[in-house]
Amino acid sequence: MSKVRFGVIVFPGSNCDRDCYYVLKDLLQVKVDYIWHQEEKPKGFDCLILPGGFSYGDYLRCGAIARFSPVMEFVQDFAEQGGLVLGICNGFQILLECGLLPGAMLRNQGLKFVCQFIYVRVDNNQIPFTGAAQPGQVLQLPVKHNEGNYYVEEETLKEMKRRGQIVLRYSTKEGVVTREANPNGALDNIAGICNERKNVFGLMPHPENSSEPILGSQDGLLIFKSMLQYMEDGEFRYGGGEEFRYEEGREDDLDA
Amino acid sequence: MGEARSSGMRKAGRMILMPENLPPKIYQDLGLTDYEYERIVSILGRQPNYLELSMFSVRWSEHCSYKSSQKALRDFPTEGKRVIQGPGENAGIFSIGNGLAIAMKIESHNHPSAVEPYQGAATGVGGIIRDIFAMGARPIANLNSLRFGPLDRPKVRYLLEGVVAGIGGYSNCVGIPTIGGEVYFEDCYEANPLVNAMCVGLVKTDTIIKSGARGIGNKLILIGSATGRDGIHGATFASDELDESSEERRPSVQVGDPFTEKLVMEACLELVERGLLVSLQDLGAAGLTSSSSEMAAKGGVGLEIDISRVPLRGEGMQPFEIMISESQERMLAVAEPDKVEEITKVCDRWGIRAAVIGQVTEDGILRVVNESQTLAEIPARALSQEVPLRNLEVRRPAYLDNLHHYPLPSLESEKDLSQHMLELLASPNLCSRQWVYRQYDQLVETNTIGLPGADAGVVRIKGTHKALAFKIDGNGRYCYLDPFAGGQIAVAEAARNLVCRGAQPVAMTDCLNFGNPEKPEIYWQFVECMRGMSQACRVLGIPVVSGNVSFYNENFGEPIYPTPTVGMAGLIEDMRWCTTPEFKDEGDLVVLLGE
Amino acid sequence: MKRVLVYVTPKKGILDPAGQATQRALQSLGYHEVEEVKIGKYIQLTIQDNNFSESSIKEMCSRLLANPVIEDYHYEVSDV
Amino acid sequence: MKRVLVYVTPKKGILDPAGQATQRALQSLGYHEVEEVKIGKYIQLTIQDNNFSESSIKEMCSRLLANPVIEDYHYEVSDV
Ligand SMILES: Nc1ncnc2c1ncn2[C@@H]1O[C@H](COP(=O)(O)OP(=O)(O)O)[C@@H](O)[C@H]1O
Repeated sequence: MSKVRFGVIVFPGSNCDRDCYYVLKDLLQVKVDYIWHQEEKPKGFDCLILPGGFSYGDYLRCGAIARFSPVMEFVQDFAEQGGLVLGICNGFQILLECGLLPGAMLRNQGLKFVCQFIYVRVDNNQIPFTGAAQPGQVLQLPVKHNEGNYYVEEETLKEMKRRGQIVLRYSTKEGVVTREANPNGALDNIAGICNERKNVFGLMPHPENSSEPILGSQDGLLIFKSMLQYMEDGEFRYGGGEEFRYEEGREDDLDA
Repeated sequence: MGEARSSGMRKAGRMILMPENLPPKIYQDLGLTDYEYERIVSILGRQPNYLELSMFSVRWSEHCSYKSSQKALRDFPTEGKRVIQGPGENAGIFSIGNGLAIAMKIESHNHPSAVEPYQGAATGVGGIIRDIFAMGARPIANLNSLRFGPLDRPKVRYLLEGVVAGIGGYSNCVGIPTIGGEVYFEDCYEANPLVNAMCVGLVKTDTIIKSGARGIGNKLILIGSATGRDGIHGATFASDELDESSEERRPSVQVGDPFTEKLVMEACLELVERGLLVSLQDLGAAGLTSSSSEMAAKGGVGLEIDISRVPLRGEGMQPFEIMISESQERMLAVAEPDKVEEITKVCDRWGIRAAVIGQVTEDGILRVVNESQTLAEIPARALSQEVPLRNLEVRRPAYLDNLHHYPLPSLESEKDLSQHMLELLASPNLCSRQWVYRQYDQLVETNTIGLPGADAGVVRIKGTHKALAFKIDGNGRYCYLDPFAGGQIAVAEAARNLVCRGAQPVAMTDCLNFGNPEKPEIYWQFVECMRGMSQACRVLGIPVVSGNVSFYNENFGEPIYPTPTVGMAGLIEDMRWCTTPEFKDEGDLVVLLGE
Repeated sequence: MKRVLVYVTPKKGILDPAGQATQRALQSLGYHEVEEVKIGKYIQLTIQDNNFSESSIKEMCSRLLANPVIEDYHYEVSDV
Repeated sequence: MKRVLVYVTPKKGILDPAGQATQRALQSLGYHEVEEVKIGKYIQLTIQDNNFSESSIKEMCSRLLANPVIEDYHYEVSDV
């Protein structure tokens, strides 16, 4: 059994915590424990997951209250020391609110909660969370959210692109980034981003809800497997360079 | 036992039980009949005071007491080899083997949804979820059945949008997948939409908890939100004397708080799992009055509630307001005194309130006190179970004769046929429902192996090979034309939908939406529907484990179509046997079964 | 042009879960002085002068912008 | 007691999907005079006098009540 130990943080109102736990423990059979939001100094974790759900009911703004949970200082330190932090949906929103990732979430363009399977294209497979993917690989994952309309200032976006921080984008099944493939109006079809250092990753789709064939897709497993593989390899063999060159991916003119 | 009152105190307290100078016939304003009032006087052996009268009026309301439907409901077959809990508890329970069982129930929230669609539907979902975890079961799926007027009216669109968003808003936040439902549009529902919510939960057979209070001296604990003036009905404070406050202070529309529900649910499931509770009950219609009298009556004990210990949200709340408030996201539990500390700790950890508000007593009396002052004393059993049942008249409605001779327009040419086909496919009653279920989280809990869009939703049971299919069905039009056959069809259709998923139908719950039962024609529809459903259940061997009745679905005297909703569960012994509707391969044979 | 500012607030006695959660969050951030938080909507309308009427504003508020069953509203008009 | 009214509005240039949808809804209800709608939050704080300070209010706003990436805020203080 792998030595890698995952921690799934439980905020009041998290509801995909159990799902993440199940995937890691029962499907991947790795060590995993819950971390209670009030814990200030959890010990012995190699990767942290901020799960989906509705922390604090998503009242005020998604993730706004959760980011002040006592455990979040630990998460910040952990990330600063290079530890892997994955934020899924509400977890992603929390990472945005606390500044570990750039940008913010607006309400879905359609103003409705959207639950459906979509496709995302892996635009950067050089980070610890997508290392198991082929360049440009298309994953079928579900989204389910009210506020997944990613926004960031233009300047920052340019920087993020230059550094390869745009990791997943909504696309067609064939991997073409089109307006129709975008379920929520997110800027540039962005579905997942990482920080400069590539050790903090947030995505709106739910890999934990699509990790078994019987659930319609097991593409989500790739995210968890990548993290595991990265940890087991024990070295940072990804995304070192300053300038990131995206593979030539097809893209309809989104501004048209 | 330590805190049982001395008889001296009780006598002193009783002084204030003397009726205040209540205006004559105030009970009528509270919705009680002359006969019911006489019964109350004879039960108490004296005149009731205002608090007691309020408690009787809400507990003996149709909604809580089933006084018009109880007799007819006895017709349902409720027994079967899998049935662990039939109707009468917060939810019905049936066994699925492996030491596991399923709790399920439907509830209507029609009227609140007509007034405030988002919150009405949301609080309906909240209520049914509490019914499920009140049994110690973890909710694993939600379904809903909706009826609206024709979609070309803006008001109807507003209702539809609000209801769907409210259902999603609540279940998504609590984290329960919504795996199925149905929605139909028809004139008769225009002003009176139907919103029926169903929830199912998974429970280990040895941790099922029930509502009957037990153990003299055990503590009564109120868990969850503070009590406000929510849902206190206008009719309840019609008298001049008692109505010092403005209507504004008494909102009867409730706002749901799914975040608190999620915390209350997790806390309660943890308390049950750790064996810290003796009994558990949710607070729904008629609030503390209803839940405490049920808990006492079922356990054959009395309960004493000290209203000064109930955490309040509203300022200056009257005792009767506290006793009948329908504030959401609250649960009532009984526990041994030495477990209270542990219970408080668990609730604290989840960030919710747990207040000891009273205790179990020997005398079978539901006693409401304010510190040392007794405010009400009512035999719990009488309040909970001795409502005078109504004998309602039945009369076959005249409209049936006309309808049965209705000339059906005939289809003429082939061209007509394809035109009609297109019209049918485009009809709001047949087109894709994706617009609806896309707003529901269908996937949380990673068990949904049959998504909405096919005949029934399917969830697998982790740790076993089993899966369960659930379906909710009803057809008001059929029932309007022939309530007996319509009732049969509703049951049969749900069963067929389950079979199409490879599931064996094993248990049913229902929600009976009808007009005003005091009209003999409506009551006839009700009785006939029931007969049809019961017969179908018998023939198919499907027991009814729980249900709900919603009467008075009318608008300016125009009743809705009789609309029973059937929620059914089917067991799939091996999830690999679960089938899907689509044609699979070219060249496969297509076979039509049946006549 | 007229600028209309509409303030929509939860009615008295109606549960305001967002306000409650925010108040608790402020408390736990150390702002113990915060006694109560209520969260409502702040809507800015820009309206053509020639068709402006107070009665339409009231209508818009009660029909769409606020839900009178659970919310109160008030508004202010100014020229821009 | 102090009453602090906080107004949180979408930053200039930031998409306001709810505002746009409301504008369209008002138009379709026949209020063609409505040129623009912006929807923000209206937060009422009740604060104890003795611990009141403007700098804490600013902090509360920028740390929690508004998200500076997408929102602006302003506030008003009064006595109650
Ligand atoms: N209100 C709803 N909530 C969730 N799912 C719904 C709802 N209405 C319809 N559905 C789903 O849409 C699909 C088609 O609905 P319907 O036409 O009513 O099914 P059927 O013809 O099998 O009775 C079903 O899978 C059903 O579960």
